[in-house]
Formats: sequence, C-alpha cells, structure tokens
Amino acid sequence: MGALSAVFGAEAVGEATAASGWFLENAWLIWLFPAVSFLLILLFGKRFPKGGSEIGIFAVGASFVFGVATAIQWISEVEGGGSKGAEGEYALGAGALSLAAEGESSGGVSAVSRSITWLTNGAESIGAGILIDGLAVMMIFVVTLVSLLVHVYSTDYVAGDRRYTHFFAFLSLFTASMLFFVTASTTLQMLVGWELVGVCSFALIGHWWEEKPNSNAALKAFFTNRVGDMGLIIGVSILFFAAGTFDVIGVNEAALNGTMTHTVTLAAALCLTAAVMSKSGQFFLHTWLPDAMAGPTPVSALIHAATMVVAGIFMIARLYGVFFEGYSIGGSSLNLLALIGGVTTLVGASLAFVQNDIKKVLAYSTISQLGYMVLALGVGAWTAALFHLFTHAFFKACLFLGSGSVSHAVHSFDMKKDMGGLRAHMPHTYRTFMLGTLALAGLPIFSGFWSKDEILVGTGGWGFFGGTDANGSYTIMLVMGLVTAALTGAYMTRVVYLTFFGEYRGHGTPHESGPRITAPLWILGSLAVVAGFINFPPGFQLVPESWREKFFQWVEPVGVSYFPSIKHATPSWSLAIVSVIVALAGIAAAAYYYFVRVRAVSPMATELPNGPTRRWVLARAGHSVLVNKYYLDWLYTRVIVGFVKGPLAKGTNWVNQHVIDRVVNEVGTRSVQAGNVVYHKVDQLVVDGVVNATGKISDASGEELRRMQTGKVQQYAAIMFIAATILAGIFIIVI
Amino acid sequence: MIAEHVAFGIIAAVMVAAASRVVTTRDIMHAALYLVIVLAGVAALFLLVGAEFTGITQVLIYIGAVIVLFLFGIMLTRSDFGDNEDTDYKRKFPALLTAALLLAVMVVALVDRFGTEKLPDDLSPQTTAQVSDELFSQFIVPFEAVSVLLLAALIGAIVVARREEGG
Amino acid sequence: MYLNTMLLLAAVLFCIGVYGVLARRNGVLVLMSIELILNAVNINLVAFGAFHATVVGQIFALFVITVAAAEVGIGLAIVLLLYRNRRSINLDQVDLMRG
Amino acid sequence: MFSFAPSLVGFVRPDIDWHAVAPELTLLGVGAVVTLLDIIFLERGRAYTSAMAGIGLLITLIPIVTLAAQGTTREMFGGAFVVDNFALVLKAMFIVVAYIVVLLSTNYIAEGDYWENEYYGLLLSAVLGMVLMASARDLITIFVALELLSIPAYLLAAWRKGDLKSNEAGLKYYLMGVFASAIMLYGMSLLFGLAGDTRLSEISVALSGGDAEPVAILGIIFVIVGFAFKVSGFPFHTWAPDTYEGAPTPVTAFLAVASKAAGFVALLQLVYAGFGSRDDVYEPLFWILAVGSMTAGNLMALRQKNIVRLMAYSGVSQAGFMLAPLAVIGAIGDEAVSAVVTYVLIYAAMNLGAFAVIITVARRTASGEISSYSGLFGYAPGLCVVMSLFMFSLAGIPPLGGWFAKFAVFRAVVEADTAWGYSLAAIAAVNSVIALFYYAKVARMMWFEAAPAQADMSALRIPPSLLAALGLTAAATLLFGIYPPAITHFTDGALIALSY
Amino acid sequence: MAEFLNDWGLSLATFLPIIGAAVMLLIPKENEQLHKLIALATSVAVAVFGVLLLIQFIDNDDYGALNFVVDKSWIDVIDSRYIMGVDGISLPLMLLTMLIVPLCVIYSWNHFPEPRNPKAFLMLILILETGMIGTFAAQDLILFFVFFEVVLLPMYFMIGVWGGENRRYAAIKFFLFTLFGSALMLVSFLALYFLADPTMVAGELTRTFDMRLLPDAAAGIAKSSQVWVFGGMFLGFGIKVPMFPFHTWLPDAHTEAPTVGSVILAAVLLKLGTYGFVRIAIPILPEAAAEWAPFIGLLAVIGIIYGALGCLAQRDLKRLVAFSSVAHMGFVMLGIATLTDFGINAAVFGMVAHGLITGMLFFLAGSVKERYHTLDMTRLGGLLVQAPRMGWILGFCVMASLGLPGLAGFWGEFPAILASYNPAEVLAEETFRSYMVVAAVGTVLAAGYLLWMFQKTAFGNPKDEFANDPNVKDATFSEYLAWVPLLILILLLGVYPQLLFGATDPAVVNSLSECLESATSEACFDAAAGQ
Repeated sequence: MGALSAVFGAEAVGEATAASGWFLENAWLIWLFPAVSFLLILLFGKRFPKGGSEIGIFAVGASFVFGVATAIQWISEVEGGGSKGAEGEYALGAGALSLAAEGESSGGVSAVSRSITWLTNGAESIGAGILIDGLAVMMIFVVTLVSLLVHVYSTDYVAGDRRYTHFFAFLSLFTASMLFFVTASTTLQMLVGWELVGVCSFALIGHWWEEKPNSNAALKAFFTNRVGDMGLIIGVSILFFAAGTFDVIGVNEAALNGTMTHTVTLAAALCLTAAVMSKSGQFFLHTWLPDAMAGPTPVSALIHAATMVVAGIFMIARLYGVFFEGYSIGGSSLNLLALIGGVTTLVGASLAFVQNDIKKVLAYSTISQLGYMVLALGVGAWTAALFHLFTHAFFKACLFLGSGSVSHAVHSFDMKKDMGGLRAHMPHTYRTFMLGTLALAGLPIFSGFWSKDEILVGTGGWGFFGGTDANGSYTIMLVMGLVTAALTGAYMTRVVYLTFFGEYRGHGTPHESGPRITAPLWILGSLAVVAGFINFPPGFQLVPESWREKFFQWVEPVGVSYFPSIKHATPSWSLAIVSVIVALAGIAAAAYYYFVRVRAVSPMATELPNGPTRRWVLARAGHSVLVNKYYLDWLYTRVIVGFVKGPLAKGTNWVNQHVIDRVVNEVGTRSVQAGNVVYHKVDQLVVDGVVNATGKISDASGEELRRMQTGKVQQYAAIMFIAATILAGIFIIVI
Repeated sequence: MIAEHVAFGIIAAVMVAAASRVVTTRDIMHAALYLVIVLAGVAALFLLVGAEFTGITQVLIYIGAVIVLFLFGIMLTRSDFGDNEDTDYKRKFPALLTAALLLAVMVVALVDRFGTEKLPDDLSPQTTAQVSDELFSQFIVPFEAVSVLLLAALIGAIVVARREEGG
Repeated sequence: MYLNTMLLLAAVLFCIGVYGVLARRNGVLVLMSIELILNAVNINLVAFGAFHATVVGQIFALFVITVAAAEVGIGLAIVLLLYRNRRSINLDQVDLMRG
Repeated sequence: MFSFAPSLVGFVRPDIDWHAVAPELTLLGVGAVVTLLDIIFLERGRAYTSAMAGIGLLITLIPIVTLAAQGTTREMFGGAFVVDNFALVLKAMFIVVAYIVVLLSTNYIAEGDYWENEYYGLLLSAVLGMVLMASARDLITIFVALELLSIPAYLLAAWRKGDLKSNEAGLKYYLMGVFASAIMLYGMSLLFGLAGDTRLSEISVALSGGDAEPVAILGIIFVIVGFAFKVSGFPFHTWAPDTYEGAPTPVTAFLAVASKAAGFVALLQLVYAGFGSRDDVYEPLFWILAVGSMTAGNLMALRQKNIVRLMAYSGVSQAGFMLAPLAVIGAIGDEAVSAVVTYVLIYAAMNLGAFAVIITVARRTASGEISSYSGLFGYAPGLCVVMSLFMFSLAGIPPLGGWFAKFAVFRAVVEADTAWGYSLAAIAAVNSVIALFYYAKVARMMWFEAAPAQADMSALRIPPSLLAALGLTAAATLLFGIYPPAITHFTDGALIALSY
Repeated sequence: MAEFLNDWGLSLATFLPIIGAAVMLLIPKENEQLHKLIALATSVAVAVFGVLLLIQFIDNDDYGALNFVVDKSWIDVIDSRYIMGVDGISLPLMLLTMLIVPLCVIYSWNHFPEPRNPKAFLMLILILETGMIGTFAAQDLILFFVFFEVVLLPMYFMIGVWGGENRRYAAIKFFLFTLFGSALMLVSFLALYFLADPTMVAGELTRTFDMRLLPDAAAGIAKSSQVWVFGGMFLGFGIKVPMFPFHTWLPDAHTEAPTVGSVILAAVLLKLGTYGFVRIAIPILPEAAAEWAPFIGLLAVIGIIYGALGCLAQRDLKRLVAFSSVAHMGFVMLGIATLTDFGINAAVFGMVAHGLITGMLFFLAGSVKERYHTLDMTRLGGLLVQAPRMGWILGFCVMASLGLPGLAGFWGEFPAILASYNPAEVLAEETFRSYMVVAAVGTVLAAGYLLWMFQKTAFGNPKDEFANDPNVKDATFSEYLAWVPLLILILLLGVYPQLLFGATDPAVVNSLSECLESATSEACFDAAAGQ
C-alpha cells in the first residue's frame, strides 16, 4: 500500500509530517467514517439530492485520505526507524511512537496497537482495537481506493435503481466492515469483521431480490460462508485457549515460541483453513462465488474481486505464525494450504474457459487468482502473496468494472449473444480492459507480471536452474502455477475476442459509458500497469537499488516476535522468461483459434461451427502450411481446446455443477428433509406424542376408575369393607 | 363355671343361627323377629358378664324401641310380607367372600392376641351406680352431646319423614 | 371363661352383619343388618370392659346403643322418604348419580 | 332417697371448667334459640333465622378468642377433653366455615322453600359436633362428636325432599356413614380392649413397645378407615361424588369443607395422641391412602362434566394431599400437624369460595354442568376472576393460598428425609400437575369459550350474603397466599402441638 | 435519593405494576383509553425506576455483590424471608423486563387481539411484570418460587383468551408443563432447606432459604443427595427454558399466543429457567452441577440441532421463530453447562440478546399476521416490496438472530461455543469439545433456516392474493415506537458488549464455586465439603 503513497507521495507529504503518529494511532477513524455514513444513508439518505451517494463518497473519500496519511506515516516509520535502512527520501520526521507498541521489536518495526476493553469475562478484559502495521496499511489503501472508485462508478451504474440509496448504504457498511476487519487487533474482531462483510455480500448479491435466482445466490453465498465460519469460530476458540488471548500478536507469538503444541497449532490452522476456503472461494467451497455474480457489477468488483474475497488471504497473512508452524511450511515440499491453492488455481482457470457470461469468466478467474495467493502463502512466499493481492485488486477491479461498463451498454452479460466488436463503440472501456487483461495474463511491465513471478519464485521449485533459497521446494506448485499462467492468458484472450472483436451481435447501438464510469476505469487501468513497480525484485538491475523491494520493506514485518522468520527466495531471470513464454503460448493459442480461425468463419461467429473435434482438426490440418503454425494449431485444438476446454474443462465443469455444487444444494435439501423428518416424525409423533399419550392414559385410567363408581350404594359398601379387610390383612401379614 | 360355659354356648349358638336367618330369610317380618332373638341374646350375654345396666338398657332400647321402629318402617313402606324374591341380590358370592375374608382376618388377629386370655373368674356385676358415677363425671360432655344428638335426630327425622303439606 | 369366646362370637356376628348389608336389597333389611354389626361391637365393648374390670366398656356400649337408636331412626326416615318418592325401597334402584 | 346415699360415695362431682366449654355451650344456646324461634314466632320468624344463626356463630367466636387470649391449655376429665391451641384454632375455623355456609344458605334455602329453622338448627348441631371434636381426646368423645356432626349432615343431604337426587344423596351418605362408623367402632372396641381405657393417652401407652400385634393393627386400621371415609380418601370416597351432586349445594360445601376438616381433626388427634408409637402401622397406611387418593381423585376428576362432581373428586385428591403429612408424622411430629392444619384452613377458604361461585352461577344457569360456565367472562367478569382465583388456588398456583398449603405438605414430607417421604413428594408433585388440568378446564370454559347463543347475557346480580361469602373467601385465599404468616401464625408446629 | 433507592427502589419497582393493575380493576372496562394510559404510565414508571436503579447501581459500583438488598421477615415459620436484591446477573434481565413491558403496551395500543378487552389484557401484562421482576430480584428460594409461579396464570389466560385457533390446547400445555417442573423444583428447594447445614441468621442458628447463604450451607450435603436435589431443579428450570426434550410446549404456546404474549414469553419468561440455573442451581450445588453438566450440555446441543431441524420443517413463520428459541436456548444452556465464567457470562448475554431479538421477531411476526392474516410462508413473499421498512427490520433481526457479529446475538452464541472448548476443569474436555463442534454446526443451520425464512417472506414479489391488498402497509407509528428501542439495543450491545459483560462478569465470577476448577468431581466435592 505504501506503493500508492509513493505515487501520491508528493501531495500527502505535507499533511503527514505535521501529524506524525496521529493517523497511526487513530486508524479506527478510517472505518468509523463509512460506518457513520452507513447509518446516515440508511436514515436520511433518501432526503439528500443524490440519494445518499454523496455521503458515501465523502466518507470513503475521507477514509481514503486518512488511509493514505496513515500509510505515509507508516512508511516514514519504516524508512526512518526501521532496520532496513531505506533512504531519507520518505523518512519524513520519523517521530518515535509514544504509544503502546506491542510485539517485541528485535530490529524490526513494531506494529501500532491500541485497544479498549470490549468485554470482560472471568475478570479478564478482552480488548478491541487497532493493529496497524504494513499489512494493515496496505489493505486499508487497497480497500479505500477501490471502494472509492466503485462508489464513483456506481453513481452512474446503478443510477435510477429503485434501491439506489440502499445500495450505497451497504457499500458504506461493507467498506466499514472490511476496514474494521483489516485493522483488527484481535482474532475476535477479525471474526466480527469477517462475518459482517459476509452479510454485506449477502445483501448486495441479493440486491435485486425480486428474482428468485438472485436471492438464492445470496443465500448460497451466505450459507457457504457460514460453513467456513464454523471453522473460524472453532479455530479462534482453539487459539484463544491455547494462547490465552485473542490478541493477534499474542496468538502469533504463542504459535511461534512453542507455547502451543504443534497439534493444537495444526488443529487451529486446519479450522481456519476451512474458513479461508469458503470466504476466499477455494476449491471445493468456491461454488458460491460465480453465483454471487448475480449482484450488481460494482459489487462484484469491490467485494467479490478486490477486497472481501481476499479476507481469507489477509487472515492467513495476519495469523501467519499459526499457519507457518501448523503446516510446517518451512523446509517442506507439500502442504495442505499450498495444495488447496494449487488445485483452486487450476480448477478456476479451466472453468473460466467454458463460461459465456463475462462476469462468470472473471469470477472463475478470481477464484484462480485467489488460489494463486493461497498457494503463495502455502509455500511461504508471504510478500509475494500480498503483493499479488495488491496488484490483483487493481487489475481485477478494472476488469470487472470494464465488464460492467460493457453490460451497461449492451444490457447483458452474455458474451456470445450480445457482445462482439465493442472495441469500436467503447474505446475507453476497451483500452482499460486490455490493460487489465495484460496485467492478469502476467505479461512483463504490467503489474500482474511482477507479483506472479514472485510467487513462482517463492515456490522454490525452480531449483534445477539454480537455487533460490526459498522456504521449501514446492515443485508441484510451480508446475500448477505455470499451467495456470498459460490458461489465464488463453481464457482472457477468448474474453477479449468475444467481447471487443468480431462484430456486434446484440441489439441496438452500444454507447461508451459516461465519465463517472470511465474515470475509475482509467485509474484502475493505470494502476494495473504501474502497481507492480513498487516491488522490483532485489536483483533487478534496471532500476536503482533504492527502488527495489519497497513493498517488501513496507509491508512485511521482519524481525518481530509475532512473525515467523521466513526465507526470501532469490529471483531468477530464467524463471521469469519461462513464465512469460508460457503465458504467451496460452495467449497465442487462443488468439490463433479466435482471431484467426473463428474470425475466418464469420465476424459474428463465436466458436467454430463443428466444434473442436479430432476429425475436424485432422481435416483442417492438411491445409496448414507452416509446421510451426500447425503445431500451435494442434497444440491448441488438441491440447488446450480439445482437451482442456473440451473434456477436461467440461468434465471439471460437470463435476463442479453436478457434484460440488450439487453437494451444496443437497446439503440444503437434505437438511430441510431431515428437518421435516425430525419435526413430523420425531417431534410431533414421539416427543409430543409421549406427552399427549400421558394425557390419554390419564384419561383412560380415569375412565376405568370411574367404572367403580356405579351409583349402587352397596357396591360402594363392598369396596369399603373389602378395602378395609385387605388393608388390614396385608398389614397383619407384612408387619 | 360350667353353667356359664353351657349358657354361653347355648346363647351363642342361638344368636349365630338367628343372625344368619336375619340376613337370609326372605320374609321381612321373620327377619325382624329373628333380630329380636339376636338382640335378646346380646342382652343375655351382657348379663352373663355382669353388665347388668347395659343388658337392661339393651332390652329396653332395642327390643322396646328399635324393633318397634323397624316394624313401623316395614309397614309404612308397605313391604310385602311373606316369602319375597326381591329381598336379596341374586349374586351373593361377593358378599359372602367379603364377610368370610373379614372374619378370617378378625379371627387371626383375635386368636393371636387374646387366645389364652380369660375373663376374671369373679365377674361381679358392675352396678348401675358405678356406671352412672362414671358416666356423669368422666363422660358428662359426650353425654350432653348425645342428648343434643338425639334431639337433632328427632327433629331431623320428623322433618324428613313428614309428608309435606299438599305434597 | 375365655375372653375370646365372646370376641369370636362378636366377630361372627359382625361378619354376618356385613354379609347382610351387602347381600340384602331391601333398605329395611340392610338397616337390620347394621344392627347386627353394632351389636357385635357392643359385645366386644362389654367383654373388654369385663376383662379390664372397668365400667367404661359398658358406658361406651351405652353410647353406642343410644347412637344406634338415633341412627336407625333417621335411617328409617330416609328410607321412608325414598319410599314416598319412588314407591320402592330396593337400594339397587337408587343410582341416578354415578360415574 | 337415703338408700341411694351409699352408692353415691363413688361419685365425685366433675370439676368443670366452664370457660373451657363456653364455646360449646354458646353454640348449644344459639341452636336452641334458633329452634325455639320457629316454635314461638312461626312463620314470622323465618326471615330472622339465618341472621340469628350467623350472629350466633359469630358470638361463639368470643369465648374462643378469650380462651386464646389466656393461652393456657385446659384439660378436663383426665385428659379426655382438652382445650389447647390446636383445638382453638380448629374451633374457630369450624365456626367461621359454618358462618360462611350460613351465608351461602340464606338465599338458597329461603328461595328453595325448604324447612328453614330446622335447617339451621341441624347445621348448628353439626357444628357443635365439630367444635367438640376439636377438643376430644378420648374414643367415646370422638365417637359421639363424630355422630353428632354426621347425623344432622345425613339429614341435610336429603333436605330437598322432593328431589330424587337429594334423597339418593342422603341415603348413600347415611348408609356409607353408618358402615364406616361401624368399622370404626369395631376398631375402637379393639383399641379399648388393648388399653382398658378410652383416653388416647392411655391407648398410646398400651400400643407402644415391641412389634405391632395383629389386633392393634386391626384396630388402628379400622379406626383410620372410619375417618378415611369422613375425609373421602380413596377407596372410601365413593359416597362423596354422589352425595355432593345430590345434596343441596350449601350442604355440599359444608360437607366438603367442615365435615372433611372434622375428619382430619379426628385423625390428627388419634394418630398424634393415640397411635403415636405405632408409626410402623399407620405411616405406610397413610402413604397408600394419600397416594391413592390424590391419584385416583385426580384421574377421575379429569372425566367429570358436572362441576360439583368435579369438586368432589378434586376433594378426594386434596384429601390425598392432606393425608400426605400423616404418612411422615412419626418422623416429624408437630410439623406434620402444622402442615395438615395449614392445608385444612387454606382449603376451607378456597373450597368454600368455589362453592360460593357455583351457587351463584347456578342461580343463573340452573345447571351443574361445567359447560354451562361457558362465556361467564362475558356476563360476570368479576365472578369469573374470583372463580379462577379459587380454581388456581386449589391447583396450588402462587401467589394464591393453595400454593402455601401444598408447600406446607411438601415441606413436611421432605423434612422426613426418608425414601417414603421423597417418593410421596414426587408423586404429589406429579399429581399437582394433573390436578391443574381439570381446574384449568373450568377456567378455560369461563374465559375462553363463548356463551351459548341464546344465553342471558345481562349482568348477574349477586345477593349480598353471597357477595359477602365470596368476598371473605377470596380475600382469605389471596391473603394466605401472599402473606402466609397470616396463617402460619396460627399453625406453627410448636404452637399447635396437641396436648394429651 | 440514594438511600431511598437502596431501601425501597426494588420493592417499589416490583409491586408498582400490581398497583397499577389494582387501579385499573376499579375502572369500568368501557373506559378503554384510560386503561391504556394507566397501563402505559405504570409500565413507563417502572421503566423509569429501572433507569434510576441502574444509575444507582452504577453509582454503588459493586456489580458482583447484591445491591438494593431488602431483608424483612416474611414466613418465619419456615424461615423464609422477604429478601430482594440484584447483582450484575439479575439486573440486566430485570431491566430487559422493564423495557419489554412498556413496549408491549405501546405495541398493543391499536392492536388488541380478539376478543379485545384492553382492561383485562393490560392488567394481565402488568401482573406478569410484577412476577417477572420479582423473580429476578428474589433472593429467597420461596420468594423466588412464588414469583416464578405468578407469571403462569396471566400467561395462561393471555394465550387462552387472546390466542389463535388452537389456543386451549396450547395454553393448558404450557401451564401443565411448567407446573410439573416447578412442583419438582419446589421439592428440591425443600430438600435443600432440610439437608443444608443450619446457618447463622440474625444471631440464631437456623435453616434457611436464603440464596446468599445456601452455597456455603449446602456444601455439606452428601453428594448423592445433591445430585438428586439438582435433578429436581433441573426439571423445573429445564422445562421452563425449555430444553430438549421438554420443549414441546413452546412451539404451541408461541404459535397460539397473541403477539405481545409471544414477545413476553420469548423475551423474559424463558429466561426464568436459565436464570434459575445460573442463580440457584449452580452456585448452590456446584458439585452436583459438575455431575449433571455433561448431560445438560448434551441436551443443549441436541436442542440446538433439533431446534434448527424443527425450524427447517416449518411453514408457519411464528412456529419457526418458536423453534428457533429452542435452538438459541440450547446455546445458552451449553454456556451454562460449561460451568465456566466465560460460558455463564455468555449465557447471561445470550438470555438478554435472545430476549431482544426473538422478542422483535415475534413483534414482526405479529405485524405480518395482522397485515396478511396468515403466517404461512408459502403464501407470503415480497414483504420488502410492500413494506420495505418492515422487511429490512426483519432482515436485521434475522441477522441478529443467526448470531451475526456486531449484533447482540453473537455475544451469546460465540462465547458459549468458545467456552465449551475449555469447560471447567472438573468436566471432561473431550465431551465438551464434541459439543462445541455440534454447536458450531448449529450456527450454520441457524443461518440456513433464518435466511430461508427471510427469503420466503421478504424477497421476491408479493403473491397475487396480496399484491393489491390495501391492508398491507409499512410499519406504523406505534410499531416503530415499540421496536426502535429494541433495535437500538440489539445494535448497541452487539457493538459494545462490555455494556453487559461489564455488569455480569463480576457477579458470575462470584457465583462460581472454586471447586469447579478441581480435577475431578470427587475432588471438587471433597474441596467443598472441607470448606
């Protein structure tokens, strides 16, 4: 995040100097603004001329300004007082922090932590507060910036919606929750923020709840997340009792210094992983995320691409001590976290192929990229993961907002039916979308390249081209990452072709969106290009040394007791080149298929008429002149299209829709059925039945006794005499 | 002593026989007359054990008053004299069983406790004076209460049994 | 003379009386059976009085005799009332109320 | 004349404490006045009889209060007649209950064109029997008191001469009463035979020690059976529903409350003073009676459609509760007496109240069916509330008096700290729930059900005497529940322990 | 003022409603407006008293101990005294009562259910209030019992007279169940009284029902007896809670009760049971509690799952909310069963939160019923379209109910789960950890049924039959007035739970016996006996 303060540094410097540590100490204001804004919009929004959106924009803007100020203060801390010895360039009045600084600082810069008593239990107070360090600052920056842009974008995008005000209210609430989450100083607070963002997601996915599918999607999202939350709740509980505190720093320290046994740490890590899987759309709890595209597009951009879904990544990063120890990441070659990330990234990328809905492509792409981040964390490449989070936020938001801009024009998300050739109609959208695509595909210069490359380096799987000094040797992960890189290039090429090239297949004439939409697009598009520059690799000789690894210096807490001592892999030119080639190969294959072959059929065409069958491939092959070309064609049609897009992707899709998604639905259906059985058979028949039967038996025995009462006085007398006799007889015998 | 035993034996036998007839005869007048025999037997037993005042009272009240009441009752209710099917229930076994069980229990209890006890040999008559001394000192309160009781019974019986004017 | 001879006689009378009240259908006959029972009690009382050489037994018996007389009186009054309303003194017909 | 002198030597003029017997004498006087009134004034006196009886009863309270004020225990005739706190409390209760019954009867008897003066005369003589019972500490006095209170009651039950049901009620009550007293007398004769004396204190001595002899068992059981009939304990309760239903309702109230209370008074005296040491016999017996009564009474009450029969079975069940402390009286002594008396007093208030409502409602509906209470809330909300008060008090719901009664019983049986005690408590707890069911049924009918379409919905006019009765009983029911010391002040175990 | 409040405040607050009811008794029922005003004035006065007490409570600054203690003689013969007092556990519940009642009166203003009769209806509410406040304030077992039972009758009538179709059955079922439990509970109280050691009271060695003294006095009771005594209380309180399998009265009672009745039932009455555990059963008999706790915990988690499954099968909105109470009270009981300060704090919080949230849900259900004349969820839909404010309030409450952090429900649920990870030393960890997992599954199911309910009622478009129904309008003024305080509290407590935990914690810590930290229940017993 410090990255952006580098960009905006010049303006922000003046303010920050005067305030010194004030913004760091009072970072809680950052989430308070949107929180207040939420209430204001909810209560009074409709009375404002712009339906409350201005309040939201103002609040998020304020948060953004504060966030930037905080970032600047933090950077100045790091650069000035830190051990990494940055130049004086940013060291603006590195005033010593006078407030409680937790986490024994052994050469590193300690986080700023303030808290109040939130609740008392067992005469111990449990705090709530802020924990501001590089990670938090980075997240604040990303969240406030994307949120601000999405706010602006939305004023146009959802203009005229019947629940315009409500939409902005929830955007504010979401922003507040997310900021609360990332500044949380305790796991308990994180839990709170975690669930709150889930609710906002629920409310915004279901924004158009008149349609059943939308509300179903909202429910599904919430429900799936709730399953993961179970893990979070249990994990937090385990950590609380193992570490004796909810404090993030305390928990990490306990995990690292051996206070917790390995078993406990592992159990906690496993539970938390479940939470991550649902929140960050990891395989196999990812199915809610594509459905969540039912929400308005700005929401998808903000929540389901840039911020909320990375909450899981953030949590792993926050509690990295627990995960690092629990999964024994260091010195290993495989662990659950990396595996989940790897599988997810592959599954996501292959699924992105078969979608016709542009947003669903992006959704699966997001899943895939989130898998990348988890993979990175799983292999110990902490900074790389967060750097990717950082860059991904911009380019994926850019892509989503771009797709929104498109749909705004064509009133549809279906690429095959209603798009094509939009390049001419929507130049701004097209250009920014291309920037995002290139960044996502990981081509050099663009931000995605830098972060993706760092992840690949971090796997440590490139050992046979020269040691990289990584945390382990996760060769499988490296392979997965490379395959994904190729797939990513391919599916994005497909999207670009179907959307912007060929001829328009929809109705009417699409128009470019207004400035409130294009301006955010350009900002994000630019960021998609430059965001990668703040973390040039250490060995990157093209820039001065002081420009390298800034992100690492600002964000990663080195040398503090609450963060594991992880190794940092040495970058390798060879790997970078290989990864670029792989990505290019994917792009090229797809480009050949669409730009050459499909286009040749008709500008209106979206696929080849006969479909990618082997017989067809062989027939066309005879006409090919260039071996090279043939080879690519073959590669693409047989391997990528014929296999990946065909059986594999379709198969995955089938599994996805019929098995995994089905399981989710089945769980729901079965629960309801179980409920029915329990209620109708057990509760009403057995439990209630016993009660009613008791009544009936009482009634019946009353009736029997009543028969004694015949009305005949001598029978009464007989009863009396016999009873007296028998009583006396029995007593005489017994006593 | 022997005489006493013999006398008791005869009286007892007659009483049991008469009592059995009281509860079995189908002629209601006969039942009343058998009852007289039983009551007389009781009076005789009282005299036999020296309870002379009680014995005489027994004769006076029971045979003199109660039996007459019964006869009035029989006549006022216009019961059929002579052999009457209607006096008893058809099924007598439960009643018999009850009585027999009760008797068994009583006999067991009595034999257990009083099996060997004898009455004092000298059954000197307890004089009326003794009785009245005791009655009017120790038992003056119940005595007075009984007088109220009799009065209440009298009034009540009259009210209940009286034919209502015009009714 | 054994105390028990008296007591057992009383017991027999008592049980005959019990039999009577249960087996007899006619109201007046039931009342007669009651007299048997009460006389059995009196025999007991007098016998015990003699046994303990106390007049209290007699006095108790006197009270019983008196009360019995009163009871028979009102018993007959009630039977009479019944007869007047029903023209019958068979007890088994008196079962308007039951259950 | 002189010839009699020697025989008079044995006679010692009994030392009679006139103060001690003042309540009985006053009552006797009142009864005489009421009876004479009719003879002297004939028809003209009619209007005053009930007032006379009521005032007379209140006057009778005076000597009771003065006796209580002196606070000394008085004994006469070698302990055969005792005036202690126990006796005074219960005498006072009998008088007050009788007063309320008079209030209940005033309109009923006058409007029913029954025999009035005799009615009150008989009522007063029955009350005399009860008052006497409270002081009786020997078998003969107990027997006579019992008969004195029973014989007028037999007649009162049959008071509606033209009504077949009333006849039947009287007949059944009479016959069962006589059978029961026969059994009881036989038991008494055996006890007398064992002790050679009729005073309870002597009997207690004779019974104590060693194993229980069969004769003693027989005697004890027969005597208790006789009174179990009086308190309508299962299985000696059979007369109660039929008699209650057939008898004039004020008489039913009298039987259900006063007569039952008298039975308990006698039982307490007999057990506490007479059978004291033979707890191995009577405790299991009372346990059986208590459990049987509360359970059978409840179960049968569930099936009733007539309100008075329901009250009868409820009475059986309540008797079970009152019998419960007797099942542990050997272990806890005074406390059991206190519990029973507490229960009896509270029961008197709430049960009389319930009957007052029944009488009031019957004036409108002329029916005893529970279904005739439907829609009562519509035309007599006040009455409805008061009836609910009594019903739920009978069910033992705080803060109505009944809860404390039940509480006292629970407390007593738990205090014994024996398996028998705890099991009894548990059974009683379950039964108090079952009981609620039928009490609530009445409440439900009044509150929840709409009145039949053609019902007279005009506001119900309640005659002043009934209103007074309702007010007194309702106030007492509430007071006892909210401020139990109002009752424990009189029934404290130490205070009320019987003298013998 | 302070002195007055300390001495008289509690009693006045308790009996003020009864006085109000008595005044109403004297006014003819035709004068409806006056009745409403009196009821409102009384309940508001009580609430004001509550606030004054709260201020004084804070001023006294001794949350762990009893405040406002009144100790007067009452039933001397059984050593039962009129002892009132509140500490941090009871005060929140008492205030909750004082808040809910005026809101109910306000809500009723124009909503009297058939057959109307505001006089009787409002009087019953006021009587209920006395009973409820008294229960939370009583510090003598017998006094507690009396108040505990006082609430039965008014509620019985409320359900029976103003209830729905099946009201007779529901009313009697409610009554019978509760009475059954409380009868056995009374037996247990008595056993406690007799078994506990005599204690010094006013310079005299005597038996006592004083809750303050009993924890020490009861320490000497043989363990087997303790377990039995606890069993009786368990039934009494457990039925009231209600715990599985004694819950069957609850859905019926809730479904049939009039709105206000349901609200009071859910908000306060159910708490009497759990309060009993926290206040009486566990502090007095900790050793027996340790024996029972695994069993209670088991029933609690069964209740959580069972309630949730029951909800999933419902078509009736109100019945669903009722079943959800079974599940929620399961969390409360789970918290209690852990026997830790953490768990019990959670339980107390859960009680308050459930009171606010479920109370609100019942209010909403009532308003829905009033508008649509049905609660069948297959017929409802599109509430958000027709009554958007109400719809969102429903959404808010649904979120609160499913334990969303930031709202009150979370602080009852999460700490309970948390605590069951680490129950009191004396309990088996493994058992409770498995309970924890089951309870966590319960949170998922809760989300399931609540959201499903919300989707069916609020989302989508209104069904044809109601699409143009003029009856269906948004929340009215009186509804807002009744709801807003609850909503604010739900939010406030959710955001800053210390408001409540701060009060409960000292009291909870005081109430827990140290022996629960012993390794085994035998050791626990020995430790207690040795004290």
